[in-house]
Amino acid sequence: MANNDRKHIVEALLFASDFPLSVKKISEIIEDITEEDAAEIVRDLRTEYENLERGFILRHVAGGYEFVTRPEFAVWVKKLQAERRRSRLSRAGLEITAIVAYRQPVNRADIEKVRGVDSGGPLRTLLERNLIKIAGREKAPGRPLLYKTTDEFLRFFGINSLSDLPQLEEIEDIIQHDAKETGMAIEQLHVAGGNSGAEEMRSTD
Amino acid sequence: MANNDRKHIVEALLFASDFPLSVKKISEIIEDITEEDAAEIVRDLRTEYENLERGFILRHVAGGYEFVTRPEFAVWVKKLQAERRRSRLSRAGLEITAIVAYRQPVNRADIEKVRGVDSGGPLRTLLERNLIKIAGREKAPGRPLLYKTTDEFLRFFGINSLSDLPQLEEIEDIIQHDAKETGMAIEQLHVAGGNSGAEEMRSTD
Amino acid sequence: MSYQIKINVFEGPYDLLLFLIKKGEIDIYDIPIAKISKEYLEYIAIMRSLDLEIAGEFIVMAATLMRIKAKMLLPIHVEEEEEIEDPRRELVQNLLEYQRIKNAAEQFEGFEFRSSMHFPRGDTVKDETMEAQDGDFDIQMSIYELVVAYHAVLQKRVEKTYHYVLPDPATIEEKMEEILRLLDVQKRISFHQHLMSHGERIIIVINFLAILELAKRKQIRISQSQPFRNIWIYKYI
Repeated sequence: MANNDRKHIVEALLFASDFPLSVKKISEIIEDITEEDAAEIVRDLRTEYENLERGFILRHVAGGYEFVTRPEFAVWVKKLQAERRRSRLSRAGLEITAIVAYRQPVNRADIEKVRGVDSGGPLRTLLERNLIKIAGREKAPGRPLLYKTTDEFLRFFGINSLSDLPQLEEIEDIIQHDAKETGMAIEQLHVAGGNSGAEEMRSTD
Repeated sequence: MANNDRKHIVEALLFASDFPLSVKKISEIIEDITEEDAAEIVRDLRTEYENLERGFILRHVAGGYEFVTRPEFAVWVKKLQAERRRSRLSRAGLEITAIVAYRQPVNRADIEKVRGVDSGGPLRTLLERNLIKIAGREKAPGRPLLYKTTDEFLRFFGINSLSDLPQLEEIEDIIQHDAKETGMAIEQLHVAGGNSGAEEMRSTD
Repeated sequence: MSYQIKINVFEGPYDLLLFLIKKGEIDIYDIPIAKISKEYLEYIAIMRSLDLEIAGEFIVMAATLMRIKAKMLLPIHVEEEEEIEDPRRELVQNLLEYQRIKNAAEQFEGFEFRSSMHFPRGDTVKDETMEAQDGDFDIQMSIYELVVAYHAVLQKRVEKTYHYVLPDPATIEEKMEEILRLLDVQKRISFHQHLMSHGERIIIVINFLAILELAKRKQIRISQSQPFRNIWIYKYI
């Protein structure tokens, strides 16, 4: 293995790893390099990235090495990540959105009755994100506020109208299917030895 | 902002993002560059990484760009990520994905008509893996749900856009396609059933 | 000594038929139905003798083949100008369509393999659940996730009832009022979702009785577009 190849394999490993990679781990994965080799390669890479002034550097942390973006660029990276975070709903948020979507207009007590837990916090977040809105008060004791979904809700989930929401029973068939494959469901078959006739047949060793 | 800085900010963003970044998105995050600037920078970076032969390259996929490891190094990266290897799609999954990709938007009944079998199980797997999505209803009696492919579908198969899919007609004439593998199935069944005459037979390894 | 033999799984009747066609080097546009039917049935018989599970669609196809065979045996009275349709026509079209998709699926498998050689940056997928949610690039979540969340939350309620044995104090009158109140603010109520999704059996019973009573008093209208479809409750106008 050429030196340059080794270096680039180490680079690929560092890039794809979920955690800071130790030189020990690197030498375990690439069989023909020692821990010392790995240490040298990583040191070289580190200096190289430092001098190249690219978008990211190799950082020595927690007994290992990992690629991180350059601190100077943090302001842009944060912008990217903030947007990304906004793009997901929490479990609670998703549950409440589902209850409002399917039972609207619905009051907070009913949402909490279905979920079995206090839902004030996530409800506020959903209002702030404009996925649900207040749609008047219920004509009932205490006149509780009623919640409905918004147009932003439709956009967020990529549908045109509330009538496009799948009915539970419509997709229950899919939800309850175990992901088992259809067709003739036999992959392997044990055949007792003795019946031959096959010209090219190797027994298991 | 110096040109080199811009390039390295883009590089940092591409590195930090966990989904393919479009040039539009890049130009939104870095305020003083246009989409055209972003496109040019990304093109340059791509050529650069291709030529540098580093551990990773910039891939054009799902309408955006993302850093991924070089395929030559997959064998080592796989060793590193042994525990989180993604599972391959089943044949049923691949068939349904293909039907949705070419016929979208398409309803479940039509998918099952093409395949000739119930497809609830693999459909569920594809929805869960976010390779296909529910996208409204058909304006037809019963208003069945319609399915479409997602951006994740493009990324999973390494395709940039749906227009890059091969034409269905192009592959029509492979009808005399190799029956070798399937052929074995029947031969082996005959053996299993007591008959013989299989010309070629594999034992499991 | 024992042999372990790998058997390929046929995805469905079309898959099996295409295999038989290829194996017999048959012209797909002129399928000898008698021959193919015989082989198809033999195959099913073998599967059966091996106690393999046979999906219903395979049996339906066997019947279709028999029907086509019978039609082809019938003497044909050719009327003037009348175009006679080949009884195999639809089957052949379906087979060709399936073959097209099968070929495409094989290509997709190639794409998948090639793409799986590329690994994205680490630390992006911490666990399974994250991975499943990873695709929404356009700040969008899937509607499937929403329905599944709703389904799960209702399931949880059903499970809970095994722990609490509190009879609900609700009366039929209260439930009747509740239904009418809901109909003040919305056009219709889904029978399954609003009324039958309460975990406690007693509540379901009370709800059901309340609906019957309201219907009797002509305060609500109940409608269902098709058997087994959702039942909707409307205000009686």
